[in-house]
Amino acid sequence: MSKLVTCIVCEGKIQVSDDLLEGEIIVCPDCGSELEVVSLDPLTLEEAPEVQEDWGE
Amino acid sequence: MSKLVTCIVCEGKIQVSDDLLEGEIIVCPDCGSELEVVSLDPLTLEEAPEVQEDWGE
Amino acid sequence: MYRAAVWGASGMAGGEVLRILAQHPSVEVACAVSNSKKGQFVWQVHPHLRANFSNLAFCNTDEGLSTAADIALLAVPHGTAVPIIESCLKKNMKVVDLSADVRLSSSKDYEAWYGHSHPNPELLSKAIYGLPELHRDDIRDAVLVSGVGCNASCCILGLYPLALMGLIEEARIEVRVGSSEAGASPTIGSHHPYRSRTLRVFEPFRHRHLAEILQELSLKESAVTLTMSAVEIVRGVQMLSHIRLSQKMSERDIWQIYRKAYAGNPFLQLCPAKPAHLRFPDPKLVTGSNNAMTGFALHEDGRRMLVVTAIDNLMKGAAGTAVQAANLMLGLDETEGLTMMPVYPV
Amino acid sequence: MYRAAVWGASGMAGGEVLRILAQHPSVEVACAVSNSKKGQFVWQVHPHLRANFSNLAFCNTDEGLSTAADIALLAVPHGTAVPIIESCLKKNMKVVDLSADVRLSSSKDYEAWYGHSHPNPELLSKAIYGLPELHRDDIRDAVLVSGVGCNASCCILGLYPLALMGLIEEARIEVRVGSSEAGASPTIGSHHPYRSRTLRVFEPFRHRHLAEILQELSLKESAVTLTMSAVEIVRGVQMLSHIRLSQKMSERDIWQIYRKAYAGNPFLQLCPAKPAHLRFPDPKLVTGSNNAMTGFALHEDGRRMLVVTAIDNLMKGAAGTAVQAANLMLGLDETEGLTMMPVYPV
Amino acid sequence: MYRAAVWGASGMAGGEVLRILAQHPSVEVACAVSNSKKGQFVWQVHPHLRANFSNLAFCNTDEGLSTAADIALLAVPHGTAVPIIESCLKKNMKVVDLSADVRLSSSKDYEAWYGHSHPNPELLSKAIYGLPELHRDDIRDAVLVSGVGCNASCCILGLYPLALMGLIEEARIEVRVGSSEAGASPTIGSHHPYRSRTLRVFEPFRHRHLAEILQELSLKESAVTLTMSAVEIVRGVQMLSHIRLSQKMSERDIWQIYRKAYAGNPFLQLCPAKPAHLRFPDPKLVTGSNNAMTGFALHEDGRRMLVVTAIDNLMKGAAGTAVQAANLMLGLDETEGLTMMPVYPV
Amino acid sequence: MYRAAVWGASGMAGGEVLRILAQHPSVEVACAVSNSKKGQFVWQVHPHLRANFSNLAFCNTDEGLSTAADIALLAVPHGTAVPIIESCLKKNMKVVDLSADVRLSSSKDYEAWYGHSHPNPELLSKAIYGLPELHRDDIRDAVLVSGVGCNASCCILGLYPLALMGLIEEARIEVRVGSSEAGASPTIGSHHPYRSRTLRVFEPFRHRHLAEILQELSLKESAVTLTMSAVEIVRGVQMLSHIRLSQKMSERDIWQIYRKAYAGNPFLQLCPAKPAHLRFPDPKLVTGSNNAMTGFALHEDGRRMLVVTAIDNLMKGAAGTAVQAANLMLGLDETEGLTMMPVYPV
Ligand SMILES: NC(=O)c1ccc[n+]([C@@H]2O[C@H](COP(=O)([O-])OP(=O)(O)OC[C@H]3O[C@@H](n4cnc5c(N)ncnc54)[C@H](OP(=O)(O)O)[C@@H]3O)[C@@H](O)[C@H]2O)c1
Ligand SMILES: NC(=O)c1ccc[n+]([C@@H]2O[C@H](COP(=O)([O-])OP(=O)(O)OC[C@H]3O[C@@H](n4cnc5c(N)ncnc54)[C@H](OP(=O)(O)O)[C@@H]3O)[C@@H](O)[C@H]2O)c1
Ligand SMILES: NC(=O)c1ccc[n+]([C@@H]2O[C@H](COP(=O)([O-])OP(=O)(O)OC[C@H]3O[C@@H](n4cnc5c(N)ncnc54)[C@H](OP(=O)(O)O)[C@@H]3O)[C@@H](O)[C@H]2O)c1
Ligand SMILES: NC(=O)c1ccc[n+]([C@@H]2O[C@H](COP(=O)([O-])OP(=O)(O)OC[C@H]3O[C@@H](n4cnc5c(N)ncnc54)[C@H](OP(=O)(O)O)[C@@H]3O)[C@@H](O)[C@H]2O)c1
Ligand SMILES: [Zn+2]
Ligand SMILES: [Zn+2]
Repeated sequence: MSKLVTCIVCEGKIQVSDDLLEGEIIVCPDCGSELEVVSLDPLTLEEAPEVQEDWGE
Repeated sequence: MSKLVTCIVCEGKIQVSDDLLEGEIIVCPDCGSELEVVSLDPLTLEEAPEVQEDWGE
Repeated sequence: MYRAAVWGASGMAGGEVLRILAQHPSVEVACAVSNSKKGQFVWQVHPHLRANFSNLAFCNTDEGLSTAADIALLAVPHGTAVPIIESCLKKNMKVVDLSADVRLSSSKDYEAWYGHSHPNPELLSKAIYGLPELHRDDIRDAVLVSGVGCNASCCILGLYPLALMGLIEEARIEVRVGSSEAGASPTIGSHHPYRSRTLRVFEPFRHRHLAEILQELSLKESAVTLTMSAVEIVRGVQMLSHIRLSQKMSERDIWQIYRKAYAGNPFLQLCPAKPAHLRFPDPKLVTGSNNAMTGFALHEDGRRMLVVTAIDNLMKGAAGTAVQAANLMLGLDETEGLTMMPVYPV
Repeated sequence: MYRAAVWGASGMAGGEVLRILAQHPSVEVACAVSNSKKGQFVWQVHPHLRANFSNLAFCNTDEGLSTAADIALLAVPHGTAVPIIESCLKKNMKVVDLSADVRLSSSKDYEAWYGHSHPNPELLSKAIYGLPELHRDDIRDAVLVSGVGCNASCCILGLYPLALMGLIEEARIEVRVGSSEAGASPTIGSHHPYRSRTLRVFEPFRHRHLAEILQELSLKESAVTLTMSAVEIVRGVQMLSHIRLSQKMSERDIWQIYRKAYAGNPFLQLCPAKPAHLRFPDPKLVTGSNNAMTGFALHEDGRRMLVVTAIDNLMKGAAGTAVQAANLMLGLDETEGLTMMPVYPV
Repeated sequence: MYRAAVWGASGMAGGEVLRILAQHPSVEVACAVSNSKKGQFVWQVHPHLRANFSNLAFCNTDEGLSTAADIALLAVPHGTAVPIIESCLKKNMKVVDLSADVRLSSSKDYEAWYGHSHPNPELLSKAIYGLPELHRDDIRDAVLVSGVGCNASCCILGLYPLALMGLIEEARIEVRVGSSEAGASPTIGSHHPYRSRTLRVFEPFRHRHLAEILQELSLKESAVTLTMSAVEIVRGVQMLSHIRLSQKMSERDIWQIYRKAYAGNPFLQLCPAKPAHLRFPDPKLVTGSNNAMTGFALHEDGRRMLVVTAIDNLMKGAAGTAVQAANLMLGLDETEGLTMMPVYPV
Repeated sequence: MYRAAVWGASGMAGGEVLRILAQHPSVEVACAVSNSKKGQFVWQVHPHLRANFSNLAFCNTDEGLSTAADIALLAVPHGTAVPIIESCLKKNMKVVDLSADVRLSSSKDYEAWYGHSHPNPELLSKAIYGLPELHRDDIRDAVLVSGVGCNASCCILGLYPLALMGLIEEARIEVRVGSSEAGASPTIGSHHPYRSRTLRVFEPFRHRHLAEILQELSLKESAVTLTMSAVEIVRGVQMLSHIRLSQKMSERDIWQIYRKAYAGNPFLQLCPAKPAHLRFPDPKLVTGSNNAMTGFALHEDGRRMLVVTAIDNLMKGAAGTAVQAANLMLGLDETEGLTMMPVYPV
């Protein structure tokens, strides 16, 4: 019910469910990048723009 | 090789060796008081004056 | 392995529940509920837990309610726990509610202290106040146990030996608290430039936790004031109680009273009287542990007394005591998962 | 320009005297005495003063005594001031002694609190307790004035309005202190890993400063306890006094009493009752200034009262009050050189 | 007496402008503008200013614009200053704008660093970068002066002597900042439990203030990285610059270069090389003052160098420098109102 | 149950060894050696350990040497370990020496960095540098293992993946340290008023720990500077390394390099790249645990890189790593007794 995809930032393995949807955002548990599924066939990921909480100064 | 004596401050039990000496200082592990053995027969303890490290202000 | 559902898992107390359960030998996390963080990994909110929960994500209320679990630990804000308690009980989960929703046994008291009537007073009569040191046996048999107020538990643990003997004629209680007590959400009062190194006296005479203290110690409000100050620590509560005893006592008597009351309570520790700098406990000494330390001094007049107690508010004052209660409810040894050493100095 | 000899100039309070005099419009530093640092530049010990005293070096006792000056400010340890006082008076200098050597007017009290008889009891009858708020006129005419205990002055300033009216039946005083109070020499208790973030209760019922408090407020010891805690600040003293009033009062009455007592005292400030978070003063609000802030709350029973006062121990609690007294002794305006703003937040 | 309108008066930098003006001998506060606090007394937001501004209330934008004033000091957020500048200039007020709105002289640079085109590029060519140490004469004649980035001013003051000589081949700059830098509004990052004792590296290579640094030091971005860390202080900025010099230098040379560059700048101080613990400045040494301290060490290879500079971000990094510029614009002595001593230790 | 003799047991690192062993499943404390505290209970010096060692008293050197033990852990000052090592080895105890006495393998290096020749160079060739992440197999077979410098281990753990690949052309290393690093004895530098909130740059270019770093990473001194700063924490070391890579790299490459190097090392953790505020590790996240966290960022030019590593100096930087090595030497699982969770926030 789940498969592995490779993170485009760190090449870590991401477990995703089989019913992945186009436009879905997945998070790489290794590097934390948010990746958008821009196409399913072939599976293509893009880094999603980051929405930041205010941790700077 | 050890016996129990009763602390005069807190009534806690203090384990002391059998060869306790007059003038010896023992410390109660419960209340921390330093007790001087002022006589052995009968066993008589007195609170020893405290030497303080500098923890106040 | 028992399974625990953790509610309010994105919060300060909820994070501490997770920190404990990460190494609990007999209880594992069934789900971590947070509506605002749903879908995020737990480590995105609690980065110190990443090695332990690398793939656990927060779920929302619906998912939480449909996850099988033996017990639910609710670390949600006061006033929001009752519906969750009701749902969990219906699903035959046991519940420990860290909020104040079921701490008072009298609905009249609840109304007096919280300013509105209780939404489900039946729960109040069913719930046990979750301090094992006072209600160990009742907790073992309970399905619903309240958590404890962090300030309240500090005060109760320090004073119950005297209260049991009817010795408290008057108590002027000072409580000093760290910033984690107020939870994970920023406010103007928690803003670092203002909160840092503050000595902020924010309640002169009373605080909601006083209700629990009076209930558990069987004291009258007219005999007690509770002054609260925020100080420069993150974790930690310290109580200083200036007591007027109802009768003249000797130091030896007081030792016996505390020793007897604390016997058999694995997390309660009495401070030595000497050396003097160790007589009163500093919260620094219990950081990260489930310990509660108490020290006292009796005035030479035999009637005035100072009692000081220190706990880590997130542990013995919240998550630690909650897990301790959960252990009892699940038939486990009370200390399971709670024997971590204090970290000192820090 | 008057000339002031600063003794104990390498210490914590002495450094603060120098910081004040660096910008005093009418008083300049004649010499800075330190035997252990003799010959070193003042800025090697007090690097923050480098721009102001780029070439001033510490001198030793002999050099200090042979330097012409109008007034001597002694920031030397308790027990070492008397011979210096004697020498300075002989040379017709006026003297403000920050130590505790001449704070008590009764040699009997001195012996009781300090454990040995006073080496020169005549000085005790000559010296004025150097709190201008209580002894302004006497200070103007004095040649010998004591400084104030930092904890004592905080307590006295907060309580004298009530004491003057005979309203204090009982006072349980909590004092919280910063680390600069203990001076410039390291001890195990001031070692950062242990001192940092401590909540160290180091005196349960009394402290030497209590002698001054009782003397200045005309209170009996049986009515007062003084509990001392070290907390995570460097500068600052905060007093919380839990008072039992001798008669029922209204809030309005208390306002009048404080307002009247504080009138004409340029450094005393009353806190507003609202907003609630400003009711009690935080030492953060007076850091670096000579201000003393006081706030209070009256319990609804009209008998219990909480008074809170905050000062900067090095300023109003030591060097600031000493210079204020020196100003009066030299016929200057009391506030000269002392109007610096508090630095907040810091 | 000149009159200054203070905008953003409820904020962190605005509060510091008020703290300075409270004792400025030649400039008084005409109005304190805050829309969100309009009608409240200034001391309700800045309780440390109560004795100085007991009756001053915040006014709103309209009231601010209709209050007569010689100069306006704007401590408003980046992106909101331009319309206020325009209105004030139209009313013939001079303006010092502490925000970043007119710090860059090139509109192209502005667009590159701030991500959108500047709303009024004419202002950029009119405005002088408000660091008197670099642009004293231009500021005297200006009607519009920018304030300085706190991190930027710390870096520029520490490095301009080397930059003027073309000596900086590469600079790896570390900046450590206190929590007051981020202003008066709480965020998750300023929440005390998380902000307290943090060592939070929040920018690895650049920060918007780098734009000002490059502009003022005439450096290329490829030669400079700027790493930012939040540390446990409230006030203070410290720069550590690891420099690769473009040619081999001797320590003597460096001393001459700094001495010459700093001459005539009343707030710039060079640290001694010995004793070693005073070689590099700690922000602790400048707290509450307008001082900037710089120390350096040259590696034995003559090419590697460490330069450290410390300021109080609210003073020399914001309000202090702004008032210094205002003094120049009003024809006053540059140091008026700015000679307060640092408070140390604190 | 194995038995460990703890030397320097009254000190900061020795106390942490005891804190770990208090709950170690397979190793117990045979004796706690301290000459200055001989006869005192361990809890009089380490009050947080009272519940665990209620009756254990310190013994002196002679008693220590005559106590049977499987392994000795020496937390004694640099320069005092060699004779203890010799005696223990003679008695067939294994030894882990936390001091710097046997960290360098070359006696020439030792002389260069420590300024005098080594008293027993044979020990240097026998001893293994006690970082399991680099020398796991050798440690398993060793009878003598050195502990690690706290700063050194932080730097080595953060950089060895790059060093192994020969990627470090230049490293400018910043290390920030807490006050517990300097041990349990007060000094003027550790005096709270001065140490508190300091940003004290105490070494511009090198520090003795650099010797270990160069040795373990096979780097040349000319390529590395090490700048040391004391900051306001008690526990914790943080390294920031500004690296110039010897060749252009992609972020993906760096991930692979670190992932591969860290695989199989139970205490090493890589930070996520996102969210940005978690990219670089704060020592707050590892307090009280044996974890080492590393995060990095690669500049867009592919040559500049920032690596940040955080550890608790008393755990992974001293006692934790020492026990980890001892576990290996005793044939135990490397992680035994070392899996305690970090305490966060604190
Ligand atoms: N902090 C302490 O020291 C301490 C001590 C003793 C007891 N407690 C008790 O523990 C509880 C939590 O305190 P805290 O300090 O951890 O607060 P907190 O940090 O603010 O956390 C509150 C948690 O509750 C969740 N929550 C908020 N609104 C909710 C709602 N309407 N329904 C369900 N969940 C909701 C939040 O998550 P989402 O918004 O993401 O859902 C968050 O996870 C409180 O009842 C407090 O009295 C705290
Ligand atoms: N710190 C406060 O908040 C505070 C507040 C109120 C009052 N005070 C009083 O101010 C005085 C100084 O306190 P401190 O905190 O500044 O202490 P400190 O930092 O220890 O300084 C003591 C000073 O006295 C000098 N000194 C030591 N022994 C001396 C001797 N036998 N004769 C002459 N000078 C000697 C020392 O200089 P050398 O050894 O170099 O000569 C040093 O300059 C004390 O009496 C204290 O009670 C302090
Ligand atoms: N903090 C520092 O260390 C520092 C250093 C150098 C420069 N600065 C600069 O100083 C400025 C203020 O910074 P701060 O730290 O003081 O921030 P702050 O504490 O957040 O204060 C901002 C002030 O601006 C006002 N304000 C907000 N939105 C406004 C708007 N749209 N129009 C007019 N006024 C508005 C606020 O008042 P109301 O919302 O009540 O109107 C508040 O008084 C910034 O531009 C900053 O870059 C600050
Ligand atoms: N603190 C850290 O973060 C850290 C990190 C890594 C490594 N280390 C290393 O661990 C060792 C101890 O450091 P520490 O910070 O714990 O120092 P510490 O707090 O000063 O403790 C030193 C200990 O050594 C004992 N000692 C002193 N002189 C001795 C002698 N001549 N012979 C035998 N024992 C002696 C002391 O006890 P008695 O005087 O009572 O006998 C004390 O227990 C040092 O070698 C240090 O480099 C420390
Ligand atoms: Zn990834
Ligand atoms: Zn006892």
